[in-house]
Amino acid sequence: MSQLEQMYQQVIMDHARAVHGRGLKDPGLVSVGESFQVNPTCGDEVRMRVGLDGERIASVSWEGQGCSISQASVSVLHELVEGETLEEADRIIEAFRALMQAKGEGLDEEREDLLGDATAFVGVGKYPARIKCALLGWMALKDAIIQAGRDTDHD
Amino acid sequence: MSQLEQMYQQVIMDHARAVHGRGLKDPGLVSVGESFQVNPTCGDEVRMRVGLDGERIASVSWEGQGCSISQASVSVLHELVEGETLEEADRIIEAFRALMQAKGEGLDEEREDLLGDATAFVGVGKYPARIKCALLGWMALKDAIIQAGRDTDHD
Amino acid sequence: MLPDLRADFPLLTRTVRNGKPLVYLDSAATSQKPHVVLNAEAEFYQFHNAAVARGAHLIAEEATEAFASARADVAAFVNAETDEIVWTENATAGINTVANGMANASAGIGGTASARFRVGPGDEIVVTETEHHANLIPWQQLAARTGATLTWIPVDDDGRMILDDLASVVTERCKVLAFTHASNVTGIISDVAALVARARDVGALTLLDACQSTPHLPVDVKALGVDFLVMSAHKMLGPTGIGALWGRKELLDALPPSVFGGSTIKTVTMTETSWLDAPSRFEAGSQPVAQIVGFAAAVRYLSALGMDNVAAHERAIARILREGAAALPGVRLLGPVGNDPLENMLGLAAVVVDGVHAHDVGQVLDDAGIAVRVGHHCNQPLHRRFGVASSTRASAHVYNTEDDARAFVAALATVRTFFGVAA
Amino acid sequence: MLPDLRADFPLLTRTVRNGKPLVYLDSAATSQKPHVVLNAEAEFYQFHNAAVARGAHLIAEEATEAFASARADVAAFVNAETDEIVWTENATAGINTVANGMANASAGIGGTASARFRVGPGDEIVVTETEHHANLIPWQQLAARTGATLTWIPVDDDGRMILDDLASVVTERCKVLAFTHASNVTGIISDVAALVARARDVGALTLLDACQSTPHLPVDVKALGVDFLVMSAHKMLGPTGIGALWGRKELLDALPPSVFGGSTIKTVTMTETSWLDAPSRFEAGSQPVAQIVGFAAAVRYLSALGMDNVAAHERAIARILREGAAALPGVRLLGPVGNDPLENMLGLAAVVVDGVHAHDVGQVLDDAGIAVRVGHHCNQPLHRRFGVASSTRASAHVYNTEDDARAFVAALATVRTFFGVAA
Ligand SMILES: Cc1ncc(COP(=O)(O)O)c(C=O)c1O
Ligand SMILES: Cc1ncc(COP(=O)(O)O)c(C=O)c1O
Repeated sequence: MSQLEQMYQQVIMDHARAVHGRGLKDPGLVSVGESFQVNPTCGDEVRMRVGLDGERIASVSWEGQGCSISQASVSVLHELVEGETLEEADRIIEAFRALMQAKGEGLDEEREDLLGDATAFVGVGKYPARIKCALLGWMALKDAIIQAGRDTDHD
Repeated sequence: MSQLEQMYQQVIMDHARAVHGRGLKDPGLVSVGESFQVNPTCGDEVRMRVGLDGERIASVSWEGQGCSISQASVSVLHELVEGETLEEADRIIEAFRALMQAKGEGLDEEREDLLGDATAFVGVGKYPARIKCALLGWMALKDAIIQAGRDTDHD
Repeated sequence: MLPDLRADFPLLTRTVRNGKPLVYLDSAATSQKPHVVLNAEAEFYQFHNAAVARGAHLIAEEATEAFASARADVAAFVNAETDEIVWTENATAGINTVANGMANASAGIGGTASARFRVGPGDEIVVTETEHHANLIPWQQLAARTGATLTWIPVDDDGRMILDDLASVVTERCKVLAFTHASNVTGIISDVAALVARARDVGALTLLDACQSTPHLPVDVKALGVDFLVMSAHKMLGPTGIGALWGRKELLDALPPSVFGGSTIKTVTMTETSWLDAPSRFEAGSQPVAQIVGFAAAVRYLSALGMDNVAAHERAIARILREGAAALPGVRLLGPVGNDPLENMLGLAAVVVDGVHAHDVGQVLDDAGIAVRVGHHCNQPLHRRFGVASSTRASAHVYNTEDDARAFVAALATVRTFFGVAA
Repeated sequence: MLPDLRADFPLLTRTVRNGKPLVYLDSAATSQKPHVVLNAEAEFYQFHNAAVARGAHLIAEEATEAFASARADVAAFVNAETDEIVWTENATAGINTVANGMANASAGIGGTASARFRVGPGDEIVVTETEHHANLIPWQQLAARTGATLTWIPVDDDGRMILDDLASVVTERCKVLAFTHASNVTGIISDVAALVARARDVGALTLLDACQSTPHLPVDVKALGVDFLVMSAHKMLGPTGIGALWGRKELLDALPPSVFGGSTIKTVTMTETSWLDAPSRFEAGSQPVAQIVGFAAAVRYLSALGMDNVAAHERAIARILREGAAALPGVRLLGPVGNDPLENMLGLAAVVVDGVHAHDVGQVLDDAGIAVRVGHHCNQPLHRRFGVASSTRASAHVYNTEDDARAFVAALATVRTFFGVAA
C-alpha cells in the first residue's frame, strides 16, 4: 500500500462518499450549541450543531463542504460521538487529536478502541497540511459544546 | 599623503576654520531667492540666499552648520560664485558636480581652472558618503537661483 | 524558447515522496531562486552588510552603494525612473501604501499637496471581480474608512472582465481604479489600455497589480500608462520579504506615508514632522537590504534571459497545461478554454475535478512528485463567481519544461480513477 | 564573559582601508550575522522554499513547518506564547501595526471588539523624550489623525527619564504609553517597572520598544508586564527584513489590522471581510519566510550563548568605551558619565568632540578601520535636548572584544590633533 493509499483508506473513502449526520437537525433540547469553522486557505467549512441532554450528547448534526478527509472525518465523528457522555466524548476528541499528532504511527490499544473506525485516519498524520482538514469538524464539535454551555476538557 | 589627508587638504581645513559668506545678507536687489537644505541623516543644514542683478549673481550669503566638508564647500562656493554671471555659475556648478563624481580623479584643465580652490575637494569623491556633505551648499545654491526666478542649466 | 535552466535552481534538483524527481508547478504562489540570487544575498552579508545611508565607514558606503544600484536595476527592469521605485515588504504592502496613503490624505494628513488623493462619500473606488484579496481588501477598507463606495468591473463566465459597459462602472465619480495585470486563477492578461483610457477620461488614478506579470512578461510602466504598479520579488525568482511599488514621481511626492519611522523625515520635533520626498518617505525603518540586493540579481537574471523569451517559453507550456487539462473527462478548466489567444494567457491552469475536492486532487499530484497549489488562491470572490470553493492550480516559470506540463496532465488524468469517480 | 566569537561571523574577517583589520562598532545600527544564520536561510531556499500554509505538496509542508517552528523559537526567546508573535518587516512596522490599528479602531474599524483601542480628543498618548523616531512619529501621527494629544516624559541633562512627577505626565487621560527599553543614544536601560506600574494605575496600554534590549539583554515579556513589544532581527544577529511584534493574545485578537491582504481573512466577499485571529490577521501577503527561518537561527544562537553572558560581556566593553571616551580631553559623552551603574547601560558610547563635527570624527575612525555611526541616529529630539545636532556612536555586540573598545578610544584620542583643534 502506498503512503497515499494509507491515507485514503477504504473506510475514509466510504465515509466521504456517503457521509453520516449531514443536515442540521433541531435537537429539541434545552442545551443546544452551534459552531461554524472555516479553513481559510481553501474555504472549506462546517457548521456543527450539538444538543445536550444533561451529561449526554444527544444530537450531533452538521452542514458543510470540503475535501474527502474533512468530510469523512466529520462523518466518523458523528458516528462516534452522538449518544456519548461528555466525558466519553472528551476522551474521543483527545484520542483523535493524538492520532493526528502521531505522524502516521498508531496509538495505544485503549485509545484505538475508543476511536474505532476513526483509526483509519492514522495516515493523515503523515501529511501535516491535511491534519487541519481532518480536525475541522472536531474543532467545530468542541466549540459547539462550549456554545451549549459546557466544556469538554477540564485541564 | 594618506587617503584621509588627501580628502582633508589644507585648503579645506582653512575654509572650514574660517568660512566665507556666512551671515544672511539683504542683497537689496529685486530678484532674491532663498533655499533651505537638510542632510536628513545628520541634521546638517544650510540656508542659502542669492541676489540677482540681471544676469549676475550679485550676492551670495548663507547660514548653517555641518561638518568641515560641507562648511568648507559652501565657503568656497561663496568665493567662486559671487559676482559671476549665471552662465558662468552654471559651468562652475556642473564642474563641481563632475569633480564629486570623479571618484578621486581630477578633471580636465579647463574645468579645474574654473574651480580654482575647489579642486581641493577632489579627495571627497573617494568617499561616497561625504559627497552629499560637499554638495549640500551647491544644491541650495541651485535651488535659490530657481527661487529667484531663474534656472542655471538649460538642458 | 529558453534552454533548460533547472541546473541554475538548487531546489529543483531535490527529490520528493519516495525519491521521485520534483516537478515544481507552484510558481504563481512563489518561485524558486537561482544560484545568482542566493549568492548575491550571501555576498552582501559576508562582505558589505551595514546600515545604509548612514555612518561614514567603508562598509556602510558599500552597503549604500549596493542598495542604490539595486534600485536602479529594478527600475530599469520595468522602464521606470530610479527614484520612482519604493521598496515594500511584498506587493500587498505596496497596494496598502497607496490605499492607506489615500486614507491618510482623506483624514487631512499631507495638507493641500495630498488633496488629490482624498476620497469620501459620493466618490467611487473601482476594482474588478478577478482581483486577488491583496488588491481588493485594501480598497474595501479604504471605502469603509472614508465613506466612499466600492464598485467593481464584473467578469463573464470565463473570468474575462466585461468591458462593454465600462463607462457605466467607471464613472465620473471614480477616483481610483485598481486592477490586475494578469489573473492568478484564470491566467488572463488584462486589457490595460482600455482600462487606463477610461480612467484617464474620468480623471481617476490607476493602480496595476503586476504580481503575475512582472515575473513572466515584458512590463514597461511608461508604455502601460498607469499611475502606480506593484510587484513581489519572490514570484520573480527573487528573495522572500521584498517587493516594490512604482509610482509617478509627482504622485509619490504628494502621497502621505502611512507607515511612520526613521529615515523618512527631513526634520522631527516632538510634535511635528516633515517628510522627505519619495522614495524615502515610504521606507520607514531599516530596510531589507540583503533581499533588495537579491531582488536586483533576480531581475538581472530575467533580463539576461529576455522577457520576450520568457513569455514565449511559458506560452508553450500554457498550451500543454491548458489544452491537456481541458481535454480530460470530468475536468473543468477555470477561465477561457481554447478560444482565447494564448498570447493573452499566463502559463498556468486552474482546474476543478468533478466529484473530487482540490485538496484531494493536489494530494494525488503530490504523490506523483508534482507540486501544485490547492484552495482559492486568495481569490474567493472569483471562485464564488465560478460557483466553486476551490481549485487546483499548476503554474509554470522559466525553469519548467514542456515535460513538466505533460507530467501534470498525465497525473491529473489518474485522479478520478483513484477516487473511484471516473465514469 | 563570552569566548572570542569572531570566527562565527564571516564579515568580521574582512579588511578595510589599506588592508586594515575591521573593528565593527556599529551594531546598534545593524549587527553582523553568524554562519548559522546565513546557512539557515540558504538551506531554506535550497531545500524547502514554498508558499506557507497553502498547497498540499511536500515542500509546502516543509516550508510551513519551518515557518511555524521559527515562531515558536522567537516566542520562547522572550518567554511569549507562540501565537502572540506577529512577523513584521522590522520593529518600525511593529509599532505602526499597533498605532495604525488604534487609528483604525478610532475610525470605527473592528467594531465593539476594538473599542478599547479608540483614542480621540481629550485622550493622551504618552511617549518619552529619548525615543527613536520609530517610536515617536507613529504616535505623533496617531494623535494628528484622531485629535488625541501627544505628551512626553522629559529627560534630564544626562538623558535619564524624569520619573519624579510621572503621575503628572501619565494622567488618567493617558490611553497608551510607548517607551524604549534601552536608549540607542545614551545606552540607558529604562525603569520599565515604574512606567508599567503607572500605566496600569491609569489603565493605559503599554508598548515597549525593545530594539536595543532583545539583542543584548535577557527579555521576558511576562516579567516586564507590558502589553506590546517590538524587536528587529537585524540587530539580533538575524537577517535584514524581519522583526516581530509581541502582544497579549486577547489584545492582538481585538486590534484591527492596518495592512490588508491575503492570508489575513476568514472569508471575503466583494464588500465584506472577516479577519482571522492573531497573528494571521496582521500578516498580509506572502511572508518573508527565509528571513523568519534565519531570525529563529539567530535567537537560538543567542540563547546558546546565554543572554546573561551576553549582557555581562557587553558591560565589560561598555566600561572601556564609556570611561575611556569620557576621560579624553575635549570629548563629551552623551548620557551619564561614571555615576550610573553599568548594569543599567548598554555597550555603547555616543560622543561629541569639541570643535569637530561627527562626520569628521567618523572619518578619522574609519581611516583607522573602526566602523562607527555618525549623525542623530534617528533621534533628533534627544540630540536637540543635548544641544547638539549629531554625535559619533560606537556600539558593541557579542563579537566585540575589549581590544575593539580600546582601539576606539585610542583612535578617538587622535581626532582633535588631526583637525588641529587640540588645546
Ligand atoms: C531604539 C530603537 N527603536 C527603533 C529602531 C528601529 O528599528 P528598525 O529600523 O529595525 O525598524 C531602532 C533602530 O534603528 C532603535 O535603535
Ligand atoms: C495577482 C496577485 N496579486 C497580489 C498577490 C500578493 O502578492 P504578495 O503575497 O507577494 O504580497 C499575489 C500573490 O500572492 C497575486 O497573485
